[in-house]
Amino acid sequence: MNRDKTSKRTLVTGVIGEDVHIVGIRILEYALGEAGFKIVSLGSQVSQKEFVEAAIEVNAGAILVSSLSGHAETLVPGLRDRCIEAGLNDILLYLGGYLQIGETPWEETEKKFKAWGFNRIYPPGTSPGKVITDLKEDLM
Amino acid sequence: MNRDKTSKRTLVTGVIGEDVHIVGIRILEYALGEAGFKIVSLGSQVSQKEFVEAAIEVNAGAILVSSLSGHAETLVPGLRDRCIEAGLNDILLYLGGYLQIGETPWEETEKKFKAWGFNRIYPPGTSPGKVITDLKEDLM
Amino acid sequence: MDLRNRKLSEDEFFTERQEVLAQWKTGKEVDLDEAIAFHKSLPPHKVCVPVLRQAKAQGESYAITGMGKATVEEQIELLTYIEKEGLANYLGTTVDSFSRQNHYQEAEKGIAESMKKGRSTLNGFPIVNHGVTGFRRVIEAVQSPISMRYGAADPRLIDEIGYAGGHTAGAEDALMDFWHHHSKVALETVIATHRYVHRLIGYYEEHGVPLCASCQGLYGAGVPPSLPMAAILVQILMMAEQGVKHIRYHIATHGHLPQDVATADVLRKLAREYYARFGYHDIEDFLSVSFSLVQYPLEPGSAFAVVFMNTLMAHLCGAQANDIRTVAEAKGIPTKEDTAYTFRTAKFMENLLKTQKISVDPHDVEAESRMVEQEVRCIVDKVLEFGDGDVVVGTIRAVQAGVLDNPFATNPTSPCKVMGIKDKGGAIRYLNHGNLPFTNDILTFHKEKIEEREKKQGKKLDYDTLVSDLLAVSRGVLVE
Amino acid sequence: MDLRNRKLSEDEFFTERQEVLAQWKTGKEVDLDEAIAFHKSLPPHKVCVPVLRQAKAQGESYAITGMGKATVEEQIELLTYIEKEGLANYLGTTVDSFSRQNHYQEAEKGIAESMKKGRSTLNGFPIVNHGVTGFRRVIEAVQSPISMRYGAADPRLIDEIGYAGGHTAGAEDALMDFWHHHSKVALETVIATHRYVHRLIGYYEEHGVPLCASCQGLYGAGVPPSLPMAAILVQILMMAEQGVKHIRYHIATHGHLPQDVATADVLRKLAREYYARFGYHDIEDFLSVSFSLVQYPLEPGSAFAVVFMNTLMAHLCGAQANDIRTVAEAKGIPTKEDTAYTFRTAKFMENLLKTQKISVDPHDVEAESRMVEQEVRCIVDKVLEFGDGDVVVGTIRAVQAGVLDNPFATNPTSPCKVMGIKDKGGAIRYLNHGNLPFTNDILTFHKEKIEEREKKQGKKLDYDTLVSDLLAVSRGVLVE
Ligand code: B12
Ligand code: B12
Repeated sequence: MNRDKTSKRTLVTGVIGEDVHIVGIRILEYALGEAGFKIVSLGSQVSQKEFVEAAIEVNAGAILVSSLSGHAETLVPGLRDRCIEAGLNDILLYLGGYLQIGETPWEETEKKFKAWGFNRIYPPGTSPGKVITDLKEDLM
Repeated sequence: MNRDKTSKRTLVTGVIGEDVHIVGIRILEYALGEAGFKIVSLGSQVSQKEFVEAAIEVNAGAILVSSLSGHAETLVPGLRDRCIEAGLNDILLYLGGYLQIGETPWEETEKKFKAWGFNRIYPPGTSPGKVITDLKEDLM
Repeated sequence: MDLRNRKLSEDEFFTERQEVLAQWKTGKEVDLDEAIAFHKSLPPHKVCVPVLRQAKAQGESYAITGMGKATVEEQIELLTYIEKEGLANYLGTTVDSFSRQNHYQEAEKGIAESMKKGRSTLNGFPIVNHGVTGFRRVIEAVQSPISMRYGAADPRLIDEIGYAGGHTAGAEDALMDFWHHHSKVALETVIATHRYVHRLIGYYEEHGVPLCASCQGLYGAGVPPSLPMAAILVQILMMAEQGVKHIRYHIATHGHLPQDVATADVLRKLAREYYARFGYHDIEDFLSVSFSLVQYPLEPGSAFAVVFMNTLMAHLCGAQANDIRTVAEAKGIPTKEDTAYTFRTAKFMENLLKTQKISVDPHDVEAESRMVEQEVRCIVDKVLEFGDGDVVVGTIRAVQAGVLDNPFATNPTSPCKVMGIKDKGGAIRYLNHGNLPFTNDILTFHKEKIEEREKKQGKKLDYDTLVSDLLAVSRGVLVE
Repeated sequence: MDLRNRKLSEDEFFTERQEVLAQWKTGKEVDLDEAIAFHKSLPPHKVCVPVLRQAKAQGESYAITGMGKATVEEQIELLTYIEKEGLANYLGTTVDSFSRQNHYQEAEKGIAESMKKGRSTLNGFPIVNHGVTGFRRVIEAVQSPISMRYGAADPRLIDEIGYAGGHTAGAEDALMDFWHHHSKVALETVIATHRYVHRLIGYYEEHGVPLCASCQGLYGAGVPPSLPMAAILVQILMMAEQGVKHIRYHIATHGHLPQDVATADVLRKLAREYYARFGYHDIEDFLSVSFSLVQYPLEPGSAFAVVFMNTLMAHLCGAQANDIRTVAEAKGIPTKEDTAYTFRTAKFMENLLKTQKISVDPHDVEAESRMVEQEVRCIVDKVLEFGDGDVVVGTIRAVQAGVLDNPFATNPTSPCKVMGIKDKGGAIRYLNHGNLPFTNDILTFHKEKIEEREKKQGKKLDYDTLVSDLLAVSRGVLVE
């Protein structure tokens, strides 16, 4: 696939699964928009299929998945494979929110979700500035 | 020594060492008095010597030592020996208050002070009723 | 669908009911006559209405919060612990989010997985899956009443089973559920399912069983009080029509005490006025208060400050329920220790406060009351105008038109044109009033208040400021 | 000893001083000129008076509490931790109890033992033993001002070294020290040593160094507010005479907010009146508030409620300092984490409160104010009468006569005839007024208030009730 700079700066955002927490991702969308990214917002309760379809349609550089309900462990595995199947070989996958129930050390959580093919994982309280910096670096 | 019932029910009370915390022992004195004991109150900042002298003078059944300053570890060892030296062979020694600095498990504290010759040890929050019951039992 | 504000006939109700109970296998356990008899056998200390009444009589507010585990055993352990160690007077069943979406199959998987792992992997108690018999074991194990907590586009089966099981209060709130709990369900559908559950409550009431419904209108982050208040007022008219007799209003406060107290005062006053206007004469109301659900503090020092503020607000607002998040709110689903610990703190704060006559500056409260009352009247009058006097029809049109609106709706059909922001004292004002039908006086007031903060901060207030408002409490301040 | 309320001449002061500095080897480190120069080199954020002024200007109250470890290293670790993690604006040095009794030899042993064990075995920081150079290392390591906290019959060397080291506030309170901190020292002696330290402060003031003295009068468990207030008023006249210019009044409150607020109001008012009457025109005053030191709660849930109440009281009383005990108070000497945690909570509570205009019912406050003012006037007038206008002479006689009295004095010469008890609302009243020179109106008021509680509880109030009053807060209630 031939991806120009503009499409690389297009991001698909959404909240996965049955999850309705919308405030965090709205704030990120705003900050990312201000920082010059083009945002394709899918809102909340988005399925893996919808994320992938939207990413193909707009030729996105990254998919930003939010999950706060505590069900991420069952909701996100398989997303990377779907992307590969759909030919989105080098798309970035970011994941953030409240990623599991109970008190697991952050390093473990990060390791687990990275193994499922996510490039970066963000905990609650993430500053939008950090995400912008990371995206700029990863999309260079 | 020939000790009749009345003298057995006479108690010497006081706060040991440099310690000025007086409220706890005053409350106990009151409750013990109500329960029929005769109280000889030495007040606060009482030395080992003063405790023993008073106990001899009134032929007391027990000495109730209070210590809240956190210095009990250095203030109470030796009191049992002084009593024995003075011929108070079977006098009861009770100790209560905040017995040491820092968070040691209560069992350890209790063991330590019992080894120094105290018959009973009481933590903060002790109900006067408990002390009355124990005294009645021990003085039978 | 005939969507006017009229009471469902028994026929309509019982016809719809067959379909509802068929949604999951436990539906057949529900026997209304048996359930009514069961409720009548409950001692008053296990029933929400008398317990809330007692709180009102004593000028006290009881801590409430979400509580939900995957299995009956875990749920019993949790609730009895909170009762004993947290000195709770009022308990709750938080329903897991699969059940809220009616995905009972997935909830079933969650129960199995939780049993296997020996720890709950669901974020709440799957009421439907455990059925009437499951919940009866819970209500039998405790000494306090239990209220349901959830948000669902279709709460019909949850309520059928929940109430038959022995819950004595619920959380059926159509606008809240439409805006925040689903992204793909039409408002008409949500109103219809809620009409059903309100009718269910009405049925219990007709048979002498007091159940307490509740209503918050919308989740309050970034929203000035007139909007949730209008959303509450239109809905309590719908509830009352179906026969609901006991309603707990819930207000999400922002920590600016004059505004918070004004919200409570005006809401109670206008509710009485609207009940009277539409001929509902025997509604008993209660109030609960919680800090608006913004980002909560991660570290416990500030988390306790939030419990403190919540309790103070509840006291000052005259609430019967102090709806708090535990000190672990920002960390994840709280442990039973977190909840007990938090409850105990709130209980003791309340003990220290309950007999004290403290109040917010009455002039400040009056100034806030005057504004919020005007704003609410503008909105509700417009809703009723839209519906030619019918509140259901009017509400549906008003939501479409953004006359009832919300900045952070999950449902994409919502205009989401309004946005609130704090003024320099921490009261929340309209930065953007979208299509709210406000008078110029109102708009000027909000503009001036926002300008005051702009002047203080030396910059235009914008979306960035809003972000800082949403994070303020988690940083231990009211406004930055 | 010439015990009249007159300023010590420089001669008298410097003569006595030689003897004071000879009490322990570190005495020779003290060089007043050098110390004055050092104070002048301190930035304002390390000086108590400007920091308290800032609190006053911003309507804020800063958390303060005791902080003391055996070694300089431990003390630095403790204070810097509390500054950073506890967001403290105001620090303290709590002096260990050997030093308070001038047993510097034993304190020296404690330091050695603490070094050997690697943990502090002293209950405070031995100021004298560490000397000026030791404390200078502490004040250099922090960013906030440091106040001394202790009670000592003879605080002269502690103060000489403490102030020369860089403390900018202290705790020289003769009546408090006489009643509560020693059992065998005569009041005359205590007043004389305190006259010396007040004169020392006056000397610094004359040389342009602002130091803040403090005064509480007596430890407040079981004591209605008029008694500590009278004890404060007589003492600030002694302080002012020696040249003290900045005084922090400390009130120990009981949690009945109208009474607590009235105490603060009346104290500020009467202090101004008495200063004026005796011609002290340039005293700047501050206020701190703490919950009266009764039994504190062992479990953290209720301990946080106490922090909350303390903070609310400080706010309502308009105090600059929120004198709190950590949530581990009932457990033992707090760890640095306990203190930081507690401070952070108080800080965030204060953040949420500081801009809010809340107040206690003004009629209730007025009723309490009227009573406490009358009571205090009766006592202080009598004291002055006893001394033919001289407050020192009068105080000594008044203490003997029980016109200034205390229920829980350590010193056995004290009559200890008064006893307070809570009324049904939690305000504290005289159960026994001993020899306090009250009018019949006052006595009737207290009697009626006590009868109200007796009626409510259906039994006579007695010593048993008093015990329950002393334990109430530890059980998370105001009054049982
Ligand atoms: C507001 C809220 C709600 C509102 C949401 C309304 C709305 N319109 O969004 C309502 C009331 C509806 C709600 C419902 C529920 N909630 Co909720 N909710 C919260 C709360 C209080 C605040 C969330 C919030 O808005 N924060 C503010 C924003 C700005 O922060 P954020 O979303 O975390 O986003 C930041 C970061 O996480 C990160 N981030 C987030 N996503 C992404 C994605 C990417 C790619 C990146 C880079 C970064 C990133 O960046 C953001 C900026 O810092 C939190 C607790 C808390 N945080 O204090 C609980 C919380 C998230 N909810 C929780 C739960 C469990 C629920 C429920 C299931 C109810 C229940 N059983 O208790 C239901 C969910 C129903 C469903 N179907 O999803 C739990 C989650 C537990 C867990 N995961 O372990 C929490 C933590 C509360 C708790 N302690 O129990 N909730
Ligand atoms: C009031 C108080 C003071 C007052 C005392 C005034 C007075 N007239 O008594 C003042 C302000 C003067 C004071 C001073 C100090 N105090 Co102080 N004080 C307290 C406080 C807040 C309450 C004590 C109290 O009166 N409790 C109420 C009574 C009813 O309870 P009680 O005394 O514990 O007695 C009960 C039991 O312990 C038991 N009991 C006690 N004695 C005995 C004896 C017997 C025989 C029996 C059977 C039972 C028994 O029965 C009683 C009834 O339940 C406690 C903390 C707390 N508890 O909340 C700290 C506390 C006791 N103080 C403490 C300290 C360190 C000090 C100081 C050294 C200052 C400092 N460096 O911080 C100085 C001591 C100076 C000195 N020379 O002694 C520490 C002790 C730490 C430790 N031991 O580990 C405590 C725990 C505070 C803390 N967390 O740091 N204090």
